[in-house]
Amino acid sequence: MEHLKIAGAIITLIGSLFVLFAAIGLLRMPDIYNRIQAGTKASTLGSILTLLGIGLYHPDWLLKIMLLIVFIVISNPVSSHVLGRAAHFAGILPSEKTHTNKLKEDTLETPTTKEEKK
Amino acid sequence: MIHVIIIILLSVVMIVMAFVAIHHKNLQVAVIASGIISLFASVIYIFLAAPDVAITEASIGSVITVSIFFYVLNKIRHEDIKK
Amino acid sequence: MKLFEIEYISLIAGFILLIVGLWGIISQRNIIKMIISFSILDTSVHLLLVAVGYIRNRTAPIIDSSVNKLNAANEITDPLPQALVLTAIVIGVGITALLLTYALKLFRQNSSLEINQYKSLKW
Amino acid sequence: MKILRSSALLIVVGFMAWMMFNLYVTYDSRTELNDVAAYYAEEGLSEVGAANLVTSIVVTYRGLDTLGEVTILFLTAAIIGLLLKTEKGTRTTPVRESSEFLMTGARILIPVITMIGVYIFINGHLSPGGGFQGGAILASTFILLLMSISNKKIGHRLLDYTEAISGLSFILIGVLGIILAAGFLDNKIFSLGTFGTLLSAGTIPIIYSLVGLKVGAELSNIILEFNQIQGDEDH
Repeated sequence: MEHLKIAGAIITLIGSLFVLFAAIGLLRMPDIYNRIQAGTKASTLGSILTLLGIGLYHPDWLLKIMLLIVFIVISNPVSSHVLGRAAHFAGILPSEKTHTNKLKEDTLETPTTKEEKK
Repeated sequence: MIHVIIIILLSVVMIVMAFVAIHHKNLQVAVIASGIISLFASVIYIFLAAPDVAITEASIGSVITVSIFFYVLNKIRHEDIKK
Repeated sequence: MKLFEIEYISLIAGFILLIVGLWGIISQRNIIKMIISFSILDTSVHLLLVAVGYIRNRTAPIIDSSVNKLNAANEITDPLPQALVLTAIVIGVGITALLLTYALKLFRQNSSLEINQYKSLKW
Repeated sequence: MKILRSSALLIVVGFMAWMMFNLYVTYDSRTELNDVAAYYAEEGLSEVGAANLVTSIVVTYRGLDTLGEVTILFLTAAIIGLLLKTEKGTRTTPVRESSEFLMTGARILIPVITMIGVYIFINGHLSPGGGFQGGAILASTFILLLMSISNKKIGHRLLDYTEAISGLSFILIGVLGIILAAGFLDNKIFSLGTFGTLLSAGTIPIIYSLVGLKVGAELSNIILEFNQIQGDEDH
């Protein structure tokens, strides 16, 4: 029983480290797209590990925590995708260090930017 | 003791966000700052032994109010561009 | 030590937020800013009410296995302010939505959000 | 003029701050419940039978307040609908289609979040949660729905019927309380049941579910009104 609790505590610590990395990434990255990528990837893994650690610490809650993990795995990428898409259609360009922008031609064909050009 | 430190941190962030919400020129930043105030208040409610109020504040104060604000801001911006 | 208890810290935070919200309402001239200050004031009053209802070392007012049923009055916090705040939050979002609707109507009429532009009720 | 205005503001805010400071200095932390709260804590279990005392106060002891509060929310939604009324078919600017990823994700997420909301307001008398919280979660599901099908118009009819039927049943249950039990909104129409199970506490689960549906429908109505004006021309 004690080993399980220690393992849960260590996994929770690793998860909170990943959330810290996500926060540092949000500060360090140059533009919005890189920030979304850093924040989403690291914080998804961080929250999964934190929840898993809590599930090992209290084994009664493991089923509910599995459901929560499934929910986070579905919902987190969708929200970051919507954020990135909204930023793209609002006309925010990537930073100068980014070399490829395959959506550049796509931008001209959307109705909102057409209207702003008039 | 750790509860006291967490609540002091949350309170300081809430007060700073209140000043940001009032004095920032960009209205969208101000709206997001007021949403952060609601979200952190809901964490404090859990420490004050009020889980019902915490759920309500988290779901209403920081989701529905902010989205209504953004609908109105979007409409105002669109009509501003046309004129 | 009076300062380092969570209900006192919440009270201080609520008071400061209340003063900041009041300052925002009477000093800002943008209508949207005034509505944002109103919602800050709303949150601060909720925080104050819940902090007044808190009693130290007691649990939430839910009677389950962790609370002795016969001695419940000595083990739970005050449920009455929580019930009041619950309805106050839901009414607060309604008031905010109504204020925003009026702001939108005013903007459509005068195409400005500055409160100084609206002089029809001044004498 | 400007100095005069700002100094007047400073005096008002300074007076408020002084009042608040005095309130804080003279405030002593409470150690006992007051009489009303102690009565609820001692007698609430045998009289109402709900484990969550906040629920028993909101639904039964102060049930009339909840009725008035739901009425205020209904009036708010109606006034907003009246003020933001737009003529049909005036939408000119095409709204951007939502992406396929969001649509697929929403198809999975909407039933799950709706289920969580329904769980919260059905279990309102046993665990933290209840009609207002569940209704707010249903309304946030509605935001996700509106985002995922942004290029279609949605009618009000389902929301209006839900709101009307749940509000009417709420009042009917209250009136039944006068006939079958002690008074308006009394919950002892059925027997109280065994404490701690889902079907206990008389009519509290039914009333709170109706409140949840009504609050959810009203908040969704407000959001729908704000969403419908996005693509319309002003007139």
